[in-house]
Amino acid sequence: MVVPLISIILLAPLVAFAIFALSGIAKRTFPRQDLLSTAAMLIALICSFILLRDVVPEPEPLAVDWISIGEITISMGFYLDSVTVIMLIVVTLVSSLVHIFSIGYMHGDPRYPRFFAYLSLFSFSMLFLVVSDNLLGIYIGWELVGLCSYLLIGFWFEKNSAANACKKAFLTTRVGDIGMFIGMMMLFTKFKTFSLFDGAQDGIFTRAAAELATGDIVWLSIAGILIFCGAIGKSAQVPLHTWLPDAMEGPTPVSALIHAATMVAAGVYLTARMFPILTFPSSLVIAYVGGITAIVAATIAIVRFDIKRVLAYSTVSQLGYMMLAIGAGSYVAGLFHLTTHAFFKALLFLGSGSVIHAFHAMHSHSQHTHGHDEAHADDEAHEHDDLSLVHENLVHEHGSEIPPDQDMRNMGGLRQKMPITFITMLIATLSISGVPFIFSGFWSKDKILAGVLGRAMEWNSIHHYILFGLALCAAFITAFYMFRLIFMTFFGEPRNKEMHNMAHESPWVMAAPLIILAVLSFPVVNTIWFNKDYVIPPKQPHLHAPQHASVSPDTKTGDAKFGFSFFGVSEAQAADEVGGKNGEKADAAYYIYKRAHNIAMALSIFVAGLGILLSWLFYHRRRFSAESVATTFRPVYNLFWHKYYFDEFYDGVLVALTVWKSRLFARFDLSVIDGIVNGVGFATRRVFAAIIGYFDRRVVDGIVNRVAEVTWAAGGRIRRIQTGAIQTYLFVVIGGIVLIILIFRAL
Amino acid sequence: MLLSLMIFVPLIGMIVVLLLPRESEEMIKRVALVFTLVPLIIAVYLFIDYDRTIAGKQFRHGPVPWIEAFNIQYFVGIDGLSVTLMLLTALLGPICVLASWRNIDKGIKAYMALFLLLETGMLGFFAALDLFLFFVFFELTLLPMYFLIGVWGGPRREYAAIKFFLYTLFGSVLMLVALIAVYLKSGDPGARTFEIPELIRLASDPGHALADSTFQMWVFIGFFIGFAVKVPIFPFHTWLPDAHVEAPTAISVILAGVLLKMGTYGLVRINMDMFPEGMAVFANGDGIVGNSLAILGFVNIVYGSFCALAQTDFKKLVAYSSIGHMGFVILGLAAGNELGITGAILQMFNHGVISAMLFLLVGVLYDRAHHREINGFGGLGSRMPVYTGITTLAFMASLGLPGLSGFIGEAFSLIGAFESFPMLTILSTIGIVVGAAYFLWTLQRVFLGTLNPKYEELPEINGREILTLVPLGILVIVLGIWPHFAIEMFSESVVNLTTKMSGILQAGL
Amino acid sequence: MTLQHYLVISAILFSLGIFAVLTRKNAISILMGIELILNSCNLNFVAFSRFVSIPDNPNNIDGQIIAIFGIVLAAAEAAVFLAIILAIYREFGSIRPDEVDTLKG
Amino acid sequence: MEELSLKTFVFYGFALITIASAFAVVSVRNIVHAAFALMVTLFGVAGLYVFLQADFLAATQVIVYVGGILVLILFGVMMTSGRLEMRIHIQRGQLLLGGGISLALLMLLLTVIANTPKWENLTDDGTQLQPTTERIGKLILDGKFLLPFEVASVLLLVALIGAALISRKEIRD
Repeated sequence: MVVPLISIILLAPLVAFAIFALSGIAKRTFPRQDLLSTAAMLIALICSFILLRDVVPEPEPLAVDWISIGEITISMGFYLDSVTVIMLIVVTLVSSLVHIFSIGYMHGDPRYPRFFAYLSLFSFSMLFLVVSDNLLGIYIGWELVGLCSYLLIGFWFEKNSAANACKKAFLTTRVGDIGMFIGMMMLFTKFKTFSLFDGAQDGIFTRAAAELATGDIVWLSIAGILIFCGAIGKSAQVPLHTWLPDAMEGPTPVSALIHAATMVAAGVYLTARMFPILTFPSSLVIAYVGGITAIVAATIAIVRFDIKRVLAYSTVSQLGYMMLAIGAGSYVAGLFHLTTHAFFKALLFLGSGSVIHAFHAMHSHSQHTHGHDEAHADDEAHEHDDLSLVHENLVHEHGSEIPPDQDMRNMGGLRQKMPITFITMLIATLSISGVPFIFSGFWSKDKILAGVLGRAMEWNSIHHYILFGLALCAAFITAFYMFRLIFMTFFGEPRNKEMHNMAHESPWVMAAPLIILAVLSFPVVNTIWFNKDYVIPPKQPHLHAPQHASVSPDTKTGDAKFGFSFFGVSEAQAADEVGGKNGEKADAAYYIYKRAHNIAMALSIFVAGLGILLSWLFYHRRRFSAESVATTFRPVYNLFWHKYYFDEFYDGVLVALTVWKSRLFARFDLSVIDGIVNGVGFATRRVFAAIIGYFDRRVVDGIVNRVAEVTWAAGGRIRRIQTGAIQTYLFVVIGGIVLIILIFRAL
Repeated sequence: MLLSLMIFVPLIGMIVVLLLPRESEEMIKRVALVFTLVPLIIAVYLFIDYDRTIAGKQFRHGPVPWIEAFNIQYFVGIDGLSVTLMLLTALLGPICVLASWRNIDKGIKAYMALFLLLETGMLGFFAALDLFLFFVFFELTLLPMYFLIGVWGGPRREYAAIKFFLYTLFGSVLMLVALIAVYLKSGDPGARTFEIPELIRLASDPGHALADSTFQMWVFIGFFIGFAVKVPIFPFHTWLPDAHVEAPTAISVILAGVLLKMGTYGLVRINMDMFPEGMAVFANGDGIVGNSLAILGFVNIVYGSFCALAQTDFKKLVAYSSIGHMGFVILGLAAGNELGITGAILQMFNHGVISAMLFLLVGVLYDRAHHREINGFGGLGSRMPVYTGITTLAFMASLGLPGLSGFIGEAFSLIGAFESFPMLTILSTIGIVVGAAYFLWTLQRVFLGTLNPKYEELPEINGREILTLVPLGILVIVLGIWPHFAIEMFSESVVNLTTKMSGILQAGL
Repeated sequence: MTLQHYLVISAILFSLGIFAVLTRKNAISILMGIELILNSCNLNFVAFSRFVSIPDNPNNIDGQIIAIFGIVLAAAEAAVFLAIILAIYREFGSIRPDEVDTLKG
Repeated sequence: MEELSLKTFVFYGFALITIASAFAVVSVRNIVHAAFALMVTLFGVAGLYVFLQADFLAATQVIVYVGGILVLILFGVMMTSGRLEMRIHIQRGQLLLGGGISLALLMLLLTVIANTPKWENLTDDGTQLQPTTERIGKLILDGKFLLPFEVASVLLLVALIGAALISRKEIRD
């Protein structure tokens, strides 16, 4: 049953795309591409749910030989463990909902069918990536989703900003992919296979465990970090995160599907897949990159006004969270957060899409043009906006690129106008902010914090304490900026009356996916992650704790200090971290994690509350002025506003350097290499002549010229013999014969 | 016999074309099309009928004595590598005839006749089993190419054609010297031979004069420079951009698709197979000399890519990208292991297909807009969606997107090379990023953004042009998904080569 | 009458023919000179045929037959020559060979 | 020295006529006279053929040369000059040069004839040959000269057509 199901899941969207491509070649667009693609996705969704039944935690890969040359055999195949199936469901579910949402959102676009075809292609690629059992397969899916991302970001390619953004996205991720490719080359050279899992032959994990049992982990660490480079690019981690906010130039459903829920999470998925070969150094690098990303992106998000950019930076930040979890060894926590985040972030994006759509409708009425691509700043709209005053000079630099229908300074008070959007987005915001117990985000985030703190306490590692601090900070900032978004958009007085009046609730095709996703933002999927029979974190044979790490015996009684445990959850989670079953309290680590969990939960609830409170004070009650804070901490504010100057650095240094280098090479090619070639002729004629010019002219040229002159003169004379009179010729002929005979007789 | 028939059918076609009156242009084109389709059919048959399980030459014809005084024979036969490249040649034949259907405005008769002669030269080159015959076919391609560029080319056609001619001739002379040296060393007077399989056997026979490693090194250099000009390998590459820019579309396609492969094919067939000892000197990974082949590959990749990034002429960009892509072939060959050589050969074939597509696409645009300045376009994506789609496919294949054929060759070459030359390979990956950069940048400047008002009425790609592109597009996709159907053709030959190479390298250590 | 008699006659005829060909300023006179040359050749053939006996075939007359062919040749040559002269005369208005020098270098 | 028989006398007479008339051919200034002198030469040669026992050839010589070619020449004279007394111009220098070369050639030939031992003392034994006509006919039509004969006939045909084509008046469009 597994193979046919997986084939259907993969083929359905591929066929939908193929129909579009073939009809395009034939120059006849298939009429109902939207329904075709959506249906394909729904079929895949249903099949994914059926697959849930057949799955075991550690299956055999289903592989076929792809290439064999001599002794090298490269196989391609599927590996379907529980994590894969959960990913399949997440992808197909979000994708289906986005398809449905797009039917409403993209309605009337001139390239409406193409949009759905691209979505289908993306879904196929993403699913292929998820189910692949080997690095090469993952890489193929990896690049294909990159292509789809490119195509979809540049969907409205008439906008120069979109054209730039899609190129930037592709190239930035490519830089990371090269790292991943080098890592793959290292692994392949060592292990002669791309397969991760044991099938017909041993996979990388087994071989790595066998060959590196002696403890040479430096090499493996480098390979691990290189592979993680791919994830840095794709999941928009620092320093390659700059493409993701720009990617918001794409249509909003794309942002929801690709740049929030699925593709960017592929990096996390990849890192999780590589979990068994992560060593302590590579884990630490991953954790630090994740932690720094979480805090950097969150701080940038505070000062954005474009609703989509806020969400984009939020995504980057949350992805950092997941990376942090995996780097800290919390496999389940990272993937758990991936799934919960996929739902509530997709919801947030679709909600923002709903808002933009409402404004967009107004634009298309009032300006009769394609509404999404108004690049010019609507200055009048900003005039009465007190929040914008302080940024006025800055707005000209960066804010001016915000389309007015995405600018939060044009919004406000939308909660009566768009109740469904408001409520669903509020649920998602509560979830992402980590409001306790009834929202899924709380549980996953809590699990990450607990995992990091637990690792810190278990190993007594200063690194992990720092990481925990970063994560906690990020949690606080997240709660703050997310509620800032909600308050600015849905509460208060409408700041732009005209736009406000035109706003309306979205049609049901758009509202329904919002509602479904809102339901999924409650902890309905959590149970699967808590089922120890279902999700088994892989072992990390190469992860050796640092020397000083030890479990001190006195921590056994740790949980007495924080004597609360919510619904017994902390016990379950602690057991989860040490790999035991519910209720087993076998070793010291269990107590450490239990204690860590309690601390983490308390702290996370505290920071979330603090963040929301501050946000409320700043943006709803106006007790404090954001502007004055910004003015007071001007340098810090500037740093955030300019996104830590990453873009400036890349554009000003790296891109410029590359272009300069290419010009240099091209000029080198034209002037030097070609110059040498042309110069060979030139040299013999001129340069050589300058050196031995005299000789050349007098002797060589002289001989040549003399010969030519003699020939010329001789020709001039000899031609007179050619009188044209045949008798002359006869004279010569007969005289010649006589002469010759005479000569021969004389001899 | 079938093989000989395939080689000489275009020649018969040339004679038929020459017998037709100059005025009946449609007839000439149809005849040329038919006579290029016949080799294609035979090539497909050979491809299917080829026995993939053995490495030796198949479908032999000959040896038939030709010039008996020097023991020169007519002897043809193919292995998996040849048949793959012959299929490529035979496929590009009719495509190029179709691509020349409308845009050759003068002397169509001479053009088609020369083109058919060229095809015979190319097919014969890939099949020749006699070293002299091999050389004759190699040179046979030169003359038609010279005229095709020099007569039907762009404004600076004479310069380009002469440059191409002289460059190649320069390489040929060295090759000829090496060829004669090999002949003279092959045995006592009277027992000398030009037969390639026999020479390969002698060269690997320890104690034979041909197996001497110093001799092999010098002969290797001679042949290498001859082929390097064709490939082209830095610094012998500057004829390529000029020739491409000036040549008519179909000739660019042949030039990039097949002629460059003649260089790399020669490297595999002669330099690697016949002179493994010489090869080992330059690819044993020991010092500058031992790394020189890989360094050349690396320089080609990075240099070609960066040069391409700076171009504003569409065709020149594609030409420089060819230089970059051929670098992967050199790198893969230098690696000398299964994956490297397989990758190199795949890259040869794939580059033939992809660059052919790219040049055809440039030609389509040039026929409409009459210029190739990348910055002079803009926003064509909304005006010509199908054309944009196909171009995107070709670009993506060329920049090595997995799932399309370009990736496999590139990836395998790199992976193979990584084993032998890790640092150089890592540096070479810069080429991949830059490759993506110039293609995407071009895509943006030509197709994205707002539509240039000059081109609001630009007609969409027509059926004939699509017909030329579709077979190549299918190959790109099929080879990307299931490369094994090409790999299995030559995997046995590759294993042979690698066994030989690794034996020598081990002995050297 | 020895062979040498005939050969001397033939040689004289030949020289006279050559003289005519070289010196005459009229194409028809040249033609006559050529006829003289041809006759001298024919005479030679016949004379050799008569005097130089072939051992196993004393009655060999091959030389005569060659002479007949020579006459045939002469007839053909005369016809074509005159035709050419006529054509030249129409074109140049003269049959003086030194006036017909279009091929002058 | 041989005896001066009638036969010898007649032979020398023919030889003298032939040479003298040939000399006239190249020396007289009136072209029509030259033509007539040529006729005498041709008759003389025919007579020499008779001495060489070539009866058929002698007859052919008279019929073809005198009856055909000579008439053709006279036609040529008529058609090119329009009158029969066409003067022959001779330049002095050319005459001397041509005479010199011819004389040298003659001397050369005579030396060759005199100095070739093989040709010495081959006398006419006076044997009577059978009439040659039948043998010639057989050799030409049924012997080894069949192919040359056919080729010669084709040559004549070609010459005929060629002459007709060249000499006809060009039709200008």
